[in-house]
Amino acid sequence: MSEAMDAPLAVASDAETTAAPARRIGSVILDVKNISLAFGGVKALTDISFDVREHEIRAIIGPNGAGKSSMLNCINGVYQPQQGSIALRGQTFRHMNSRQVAASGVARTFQNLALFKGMSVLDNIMTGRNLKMRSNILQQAWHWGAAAREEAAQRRVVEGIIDFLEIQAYRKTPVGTMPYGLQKRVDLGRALAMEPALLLLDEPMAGMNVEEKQDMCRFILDINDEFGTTIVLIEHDMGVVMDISDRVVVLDYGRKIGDGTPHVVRADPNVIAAYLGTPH
Amino acid sequence: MGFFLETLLGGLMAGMLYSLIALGFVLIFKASGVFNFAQGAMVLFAALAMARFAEWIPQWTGLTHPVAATVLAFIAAGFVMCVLAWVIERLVLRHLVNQDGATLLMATIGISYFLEGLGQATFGSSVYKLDIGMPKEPILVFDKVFEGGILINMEDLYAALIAAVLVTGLSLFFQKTGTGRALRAVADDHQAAQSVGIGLGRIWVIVWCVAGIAALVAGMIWGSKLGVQFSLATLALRALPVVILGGLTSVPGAIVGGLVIGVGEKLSEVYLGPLVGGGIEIWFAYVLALLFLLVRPQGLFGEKIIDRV
Amino acid sequence: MIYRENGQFKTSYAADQQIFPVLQDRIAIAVLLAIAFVAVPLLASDYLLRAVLIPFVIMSLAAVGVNVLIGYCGQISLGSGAFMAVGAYGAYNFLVRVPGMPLVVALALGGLCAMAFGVLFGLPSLRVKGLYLAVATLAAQFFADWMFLRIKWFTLDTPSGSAAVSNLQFFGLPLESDAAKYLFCLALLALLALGAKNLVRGAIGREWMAIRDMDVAAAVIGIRPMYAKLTAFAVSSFIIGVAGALWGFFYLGAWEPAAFSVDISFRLLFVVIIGGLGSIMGSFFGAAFIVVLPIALAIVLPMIASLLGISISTTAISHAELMIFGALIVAFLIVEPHGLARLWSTLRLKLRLWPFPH
Amino acid sequence: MPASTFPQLLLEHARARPGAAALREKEFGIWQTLSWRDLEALVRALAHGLAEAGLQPGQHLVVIGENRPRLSAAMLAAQCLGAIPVPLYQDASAAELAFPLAHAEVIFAVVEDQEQVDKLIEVRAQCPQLARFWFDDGRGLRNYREPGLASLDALVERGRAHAIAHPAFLDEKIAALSPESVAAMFFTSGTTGHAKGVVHTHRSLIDRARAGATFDRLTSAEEVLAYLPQAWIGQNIFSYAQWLVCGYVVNCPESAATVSIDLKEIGPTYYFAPPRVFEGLLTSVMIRMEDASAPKRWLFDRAMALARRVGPRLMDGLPVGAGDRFLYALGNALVYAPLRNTLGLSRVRIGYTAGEAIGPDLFSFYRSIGINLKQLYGSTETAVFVCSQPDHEARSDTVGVPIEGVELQVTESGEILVRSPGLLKEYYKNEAATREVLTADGWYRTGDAGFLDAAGHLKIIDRAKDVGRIAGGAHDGALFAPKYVENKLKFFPFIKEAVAFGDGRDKVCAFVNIDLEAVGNWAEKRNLPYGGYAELAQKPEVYALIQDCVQKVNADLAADAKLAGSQISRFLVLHKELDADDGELTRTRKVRRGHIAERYAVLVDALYNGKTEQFVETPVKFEDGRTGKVAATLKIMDAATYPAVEKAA
Repeated sequence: MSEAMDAPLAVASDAETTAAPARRIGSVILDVKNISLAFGGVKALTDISFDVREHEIRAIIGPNGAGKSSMLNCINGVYQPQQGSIALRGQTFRHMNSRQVAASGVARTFQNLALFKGMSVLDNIMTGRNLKMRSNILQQAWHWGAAAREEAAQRRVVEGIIDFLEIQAYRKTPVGTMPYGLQKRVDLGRALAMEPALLLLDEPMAGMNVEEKQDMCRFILDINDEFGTTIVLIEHDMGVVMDISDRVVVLDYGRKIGDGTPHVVRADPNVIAAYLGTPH
Repeated sequence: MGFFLETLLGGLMAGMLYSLIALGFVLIFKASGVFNFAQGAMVLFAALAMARFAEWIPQWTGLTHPVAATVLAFIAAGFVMCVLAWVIERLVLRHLVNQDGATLLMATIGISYFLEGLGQATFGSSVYKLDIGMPKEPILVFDKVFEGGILINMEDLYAALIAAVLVTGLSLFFQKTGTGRALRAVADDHQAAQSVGIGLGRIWVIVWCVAGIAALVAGMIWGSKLGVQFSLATLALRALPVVILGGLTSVPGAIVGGLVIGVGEKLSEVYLGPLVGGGIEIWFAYVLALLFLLVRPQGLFGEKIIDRV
Repeated sequence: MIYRENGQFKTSYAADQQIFPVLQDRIAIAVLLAIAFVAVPLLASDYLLRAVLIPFVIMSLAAVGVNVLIGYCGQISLGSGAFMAVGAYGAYNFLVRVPGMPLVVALALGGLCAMAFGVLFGLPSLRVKGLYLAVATLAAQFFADWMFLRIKWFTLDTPSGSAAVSNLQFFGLPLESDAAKYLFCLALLALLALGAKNLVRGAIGREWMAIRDMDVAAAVIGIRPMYAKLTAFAVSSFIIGVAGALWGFFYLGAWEPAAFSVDISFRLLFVVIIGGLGSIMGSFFGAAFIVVLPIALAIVLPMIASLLGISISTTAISHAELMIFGALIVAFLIVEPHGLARLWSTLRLKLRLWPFPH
Repeated sequence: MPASTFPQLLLEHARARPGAAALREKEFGIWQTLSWRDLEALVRALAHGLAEAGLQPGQHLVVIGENRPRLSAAMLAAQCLGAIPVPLYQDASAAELAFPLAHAEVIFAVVEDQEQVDKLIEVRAQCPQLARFWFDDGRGLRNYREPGLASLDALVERGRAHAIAHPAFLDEKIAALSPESVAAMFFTSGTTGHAKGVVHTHRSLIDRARAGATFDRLTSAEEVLAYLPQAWIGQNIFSYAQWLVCGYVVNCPESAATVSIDLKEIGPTYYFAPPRVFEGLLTSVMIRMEDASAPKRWLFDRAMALARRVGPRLMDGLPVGAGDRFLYALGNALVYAPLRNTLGLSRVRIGYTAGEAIGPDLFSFYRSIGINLKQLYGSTETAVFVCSQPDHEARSDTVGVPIEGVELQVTESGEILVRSPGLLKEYYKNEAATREVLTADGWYRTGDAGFLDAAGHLKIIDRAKDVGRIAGGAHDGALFAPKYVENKLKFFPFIKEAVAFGDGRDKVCAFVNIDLEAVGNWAEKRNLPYGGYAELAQKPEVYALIQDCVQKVNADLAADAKLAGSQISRFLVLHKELDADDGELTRTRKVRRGHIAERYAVLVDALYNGKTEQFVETPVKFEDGRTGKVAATLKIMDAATYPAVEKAA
C-alpha cells in the first residue's frame, strides 16, 4: 500500500503516543479591529471588532441581513473594508486580495453553493490544491514526469479528504447532479484541500435536514479535532452553533451586540431581543 | 478650419445613423438581456425588403406615383420586420429565457446568418438601387463666414435629420410612454415584471419590432446612399463600438456614443489615416471602445456591475 | 453494450487518470488512429483529401484552440479569424524572409506571433466579461483585417496583400502531394490536440474551468483570474495561429487577408457550439460537421430541387447553407447546448449501462 | 509434503511467488495491492507485536470489522503464535459481543475502527479480562485515553522491534504448529439460544478448503471480493482458508456504500453470496428495467424468455437446437453479456449460493444468463464443504453430490448425518452441545431433513425440527415445511421476508415483510402516496398485491401432492422490517421462527381465530442502540387455496 502510507492528511493514529495537539486553544490567530464596510450609502458593517484564537471554533451568528457574510467577505479579501484592520497571525493588512489571503492559509465555504458545476467532485476538490501545484504549463501539456507525479501526489491528498468526508461513491460524478447535502460536503472538501490554518464556513448547515446537520456538525468537529484547524462559522439559527462552538459573536444590523461563550451569549438580553425581534 | 468643421459635421451626421443602430441594440438588450448581433443582418434584410417592394409594388398595383410607392414599400417592409420580430420571439427567445448572455449572443449570431440567407434568398443578392427622393447635390454654407465655406452633403443632412427624429422619438417613447416604462421594468428585473403582469413575450416582440423599424430606417438611408447590398450587414457591425462606448443599457449613451464614434472615425480617417495607410475607420472605433473599456468597463453611462458571493 | 469493464480495476493513479481509462475506448482510438494515419492516405482520392479531409483536420485544430478559450475558460471570442491570420502571415514571413527556415519552426513561430497578439487582445478580459469581451475581440478581428491589407510590409508589398507559399518540405521530404499535406497536418493535429487534452485535464485546465464556472469562488481558493485567463488566451491563440498557418499553407496555398475575415471567426464559433463547448472531442465533431455540410448540401439540394422539377442556382445553395447554419446554431443552443459531444457521451453512457436505461 | 497449517501456507506463497498480489483493498480511490512478500512481513511484525503484548498459544484473539487486509493479517499472526483468531460480526451490538468475549475469555482484540472500539469500551465492564485492543483506522480516536487501547501501527512498530530482538522466535513457533492444533473459532448465531463457539483445527479447515478447490479446479488466478462478514464461515472459507490454500487474490471493497461499484471493477472469477444478495440484485435489475424504453423492454423480455427456455439447458450441457443456439448467442451479445457486465459478474467462473435454500426461478435466472451459479451444502460445523454441485448438474432443489472425503447417511427420521475430515473439533466449553451433534462413531447431526435423490444429489426440505405436520382441517396430517413455503414467497421481488406457521394447526398462516424498495417503486408508479414503511405496508393496494403473490405460491404448492397441505390460507403484512437487532433474524438473516412466534403471539392468534385486523405493539432497538416501541393495527387477509393436483403416475 505504498501510496496509502505517505498521506499529509492521513491521521497519525497512535493514540498512545500523540499528546493531542488539537483542541488546545492557542494564541490569537485572527484579530479583527473596528471594521466598517459600506456599499454606496448602505452600511453593511459598523465598527466590528473580535478575535479568533488558534484551534477554537468561533461562531458569528445573527439574524438574516445582520452582515455576517459581509464580515466573512472582508476577512478573506472579497470586499475591502473602508475602515479598520484585520490581523492574520500578527501581520496586519488592509487591502489583501483573495489570493493573498488564500495563500496565507485561509479557506472558506459558501452559503449558496459556489461549486464548479461543470466539474466532477474530484476536480472540484483538486482545484483546492492548485496553490500547491508547481509544474509549469509545458510540463502539463506533455504530462512530463514532474507534472504527472505532482498530479498523482495531489490526487492522493484529495482522496484523503474524499475518504474523510465519506463521499467515495461520488468521486467522479459531476457535482451539479448531486444532492444538496452532499454538494455542501464537496464545498467543504474543496476548502479543506487548501489545508487551511483558518477555515471560514458560511452557513454550512443552511437548508439541510436534521440528519445532514448532524453529519455536518460531526465533520466540523472532526476537522477541528483531527487537523487542529481553527474554524470561524456563520449561522443564522443559534441552536446548532451553540453546541459546537467555543465562543460566539452576535451581529445585528451590522453591529456587534454580543460576544462570549455560548451560555453567556444565550443569556445576553440584547441577543435575545435581536432574535425575538426577527422572524425565523 | 472650414475643412475641419466639414469633417466634424460629416462625422456627426454619420454618427446619428450609428446612434440609430446602437439604439436598436440598447432597446433589445435592456428589455431582454440579449446582445442582438443580428442587428446588422436586420438592416440588410429590411433594406432588401424595402428596395424590392419599392420595385415590385408598382408592378403589382400599377400605381405610378413614386412617393406613394415608397411609402407603401416602407409600410410593407415595416410589416415584414414586425412579423420577423414575432417569429424570432416565438421560435428562439422564449426557448432561451434565463440563459446566460453568452448563449443568447451566439443565438443571435445564428439568427443573423439565417436572416442573411433568407433575405438574399427571397429578395435576391445583387445590388439594388433605392431612391427615396433625397437630394443628391451638396450645398455650400458659411461661404460668407470664411473663404471656402463648408460643403454640406444634403443627403447626409436629411439622413441625419431623419435619424435624429427617430432617435428622439424612440427615447421619448422609452422614457415617457407606459409601454416604455414596462420595458424598463422588464429590463430591471424579469421576475418582478412578470409578477406585476407584464408579459415578457409581448414586451420582447415590441422591442424587436422597434429595433426592426430602426434597422429599416438605417437600411433605407444607407441603401439609398450606397445601394442595397450585402455590405450593409457588416456596416452595422460598426455600430457595436458605439454600444460599448455608451454602455449597453443606456439610451443617452447610445446617442452620445454614436456621435463620438462618428466624429472619431471621420477625424481619424482624415488626420490619422494617411500616416498609416488609410482605411482605419474600420477598426479605429473598436480600438477606441476597447481602450475605453479598460478604463470604464461598464461604458459611459452603463450601471456598475457588482459581484455578490 | 460493447463495454466489458469487469476486471478493469486501477492499481495506480496514473492508470486511473489516463485519458481513456476504459480498455474498449483505448482499442477504439487505436483503430481510429490507424485508419487516419495509414488507411486514409492509401485509399482516399485527391479530391477527398483536398476538399474534405485537409480542411477538416485544420478546422479541428483551430476548433480545439477556440474550445480552450470559449469552452474551457468561458471567454467568448469572435477574433479567432484574426489569430489565424496572424499565425498564417507570421509563419509566412518567417518562412520567406529567413533563408533556410525549417517549415515546422516557421509554423511554431507563427503560432507564437498569434499567441502574443492573442494575449494583447485578451487583456480586456481582465476588466470585462461576456458580451463586452466578445465585442472587444471583434476589435482584434478588424484590426488584423486592416493590418494585413494596409501594411504592405507583412505581405512583402504584394498588391492586395496576397501571400503564397510553394514547394514546402518537412526535413527534406517534399509536402507536395495531398496525402503528404494531409499526413503532416494530421500529425500536428494529433500532437497539439493531445497537448490541449493534457492541459484541460490538468491543473491549469481546472483553473480555466473554475474561472468559467464560478470566478469569485475560484479567486477565493487562490486561483489568479489574470493568470488563468491570459494562459487560456495564449494557449488558444497559439493553437489557432498554427491552424491558421496550416490553413494558408496547405489548404489555400495562396491567400488574401479576406480569407481570415470575421466570417471564419463566426464559423469557428459554430464549430465549437455544434461540436460541444468544453470538449476536445467535440471540436472534431463540429469540424467534421461544418466541412461536410456544405458539400452535402451542394449535392443534396440540387437533387431535391430536380425532384421538385425546379433548377437551383449555386448562389441559392449558398443562401440555403447560410440559413441552415443559422437554424442549426439556434437549434443546438436550445435543444443541446453541449453539442454533439454531449450526445456522444450520453450514447456512450447508455452503452456502458446497457441494458439498463440509467 | 504440502503445508498443513495456515502460517505455513503463507510462507509457502511468500517463498514461491513473493511479488504476486495477495490482497487488494480499494482505498483512496485505487486498489492498493499487498503482495505475498509484503503480507508475510506484515504478519510477522503483527505476530511479534502480539507475542510481545503477551498473546499465548491457545488464547483467543477476537477480530471485529469489515474485511480489511490488516485484520486478515492479524488472524494469521495469531495463528502463527498458536493462538486462536475469533472473528465476530461487526454489526453486533455491544451487548451481543459481551457473551462471546466473556465465554472465550478474550484478553486481546483487533478491531477496525472507532465504532468497534466504542463497543469494546462499553462491554469492558462485563468482560474485565479484556486487556488490550488495537484499531486499524484511527479516525476519531485521536483523543481516546482508554487503557490498553492502541493502533495497529503501534503494534506493528513494537513487533518490528521485537523481531530484531528475537529473530528466530517466530519461525520456531510456526514450525511447532501441528495441523491438529486449533486454527479458529466461529460463533454460530444459532437459530435459538446462546451462540456456540465452533472450534476448527488447521487440518479440518485446510482439508475442506482443498476439497472444495479441487472440486472446482480453483487456481491462484482467481479474483475474489470479500464483502461479507469474516465471522460467517462461508466468507471465511472463501476469502481466508481457500485464499491461503490456492493463493488467489482477495479484494476488499472501499466501503459498504461502494460494494456494487467495486464488484464491477474487480469482476471476481469466484463469487459467492447467500440467496438474499442474489435476490436483491435481481430485484434491482427488474426495477431498473421498468424504466427502460419500450423497445428495450421488448428486447429484454424476449431475450429473457429465450434464456429461461434454453439458458439452463446450455449450462447443463444438454442438447439445444441450432436455431436456439444462434438466438441465444444473439441474446448473449445484446443482453446477457452486457447484463453480466453491469452486474459485475462477467468473469465469474464459479458462483456459489449458500447458507439458505434459493428460489427456483431466482436460481435459474442467473444460470440462464450464463452465470455458472451453483449450490453447495454445509455448515459452520462441517467447515462448509459437504455437498456441492458439479458444473453441469446444478439444480435449484438439490444441493449437489457429496464431495471428496464426505460420507452421508440419512436417519429414518429423515435427518442427514455427515462424516468428513472437516467436522468441528467441538463446541467451545460446551460438552453437552458437542455430544448432541457428534455421535461416538464420528457422525455429525446436521439437523436438516432431506434425502439423496435418484441422481445421487442431496435434497434438503427443511430443518429437521421445523418440518411439522398439519393437525386437523382439510389437510390433516399433511407435511408442513415452513422454510420451503417462505422461500417460495420470498422469491417475489415485493416480499423481503416471510414467516409461515402451521405445525400442529389446522391450516397454514404467514407473516409477510414487504421489500420497501420494490413495493415503494411499485407504489410510485401508481402514484400511491405513503408516509413510511408502516403506512405503505398497510395500504389495501399492497395487500392485494401480496395476496396475489400468496395465491401464486399456493397454486405452486398444490401442484405437488406432498406439499399441498402447506398452502397459505391467511396472511398479514408486518408493519416493521424483521431485524437482527431485535433478535428476529440471525446475523445471517435467517428468520428465527420460534422467537417471532412469541414476540408476535397476538398476531399469530389473530391469524388463527379469524380476526380481520389486530393491534400490536413491539419493542424495537434503533441503530444507535436506543430502544423504543412501535405500534400499529394490522389487517389480516385470506388467500385462495387450491385442491391438490394428483400427479398422473
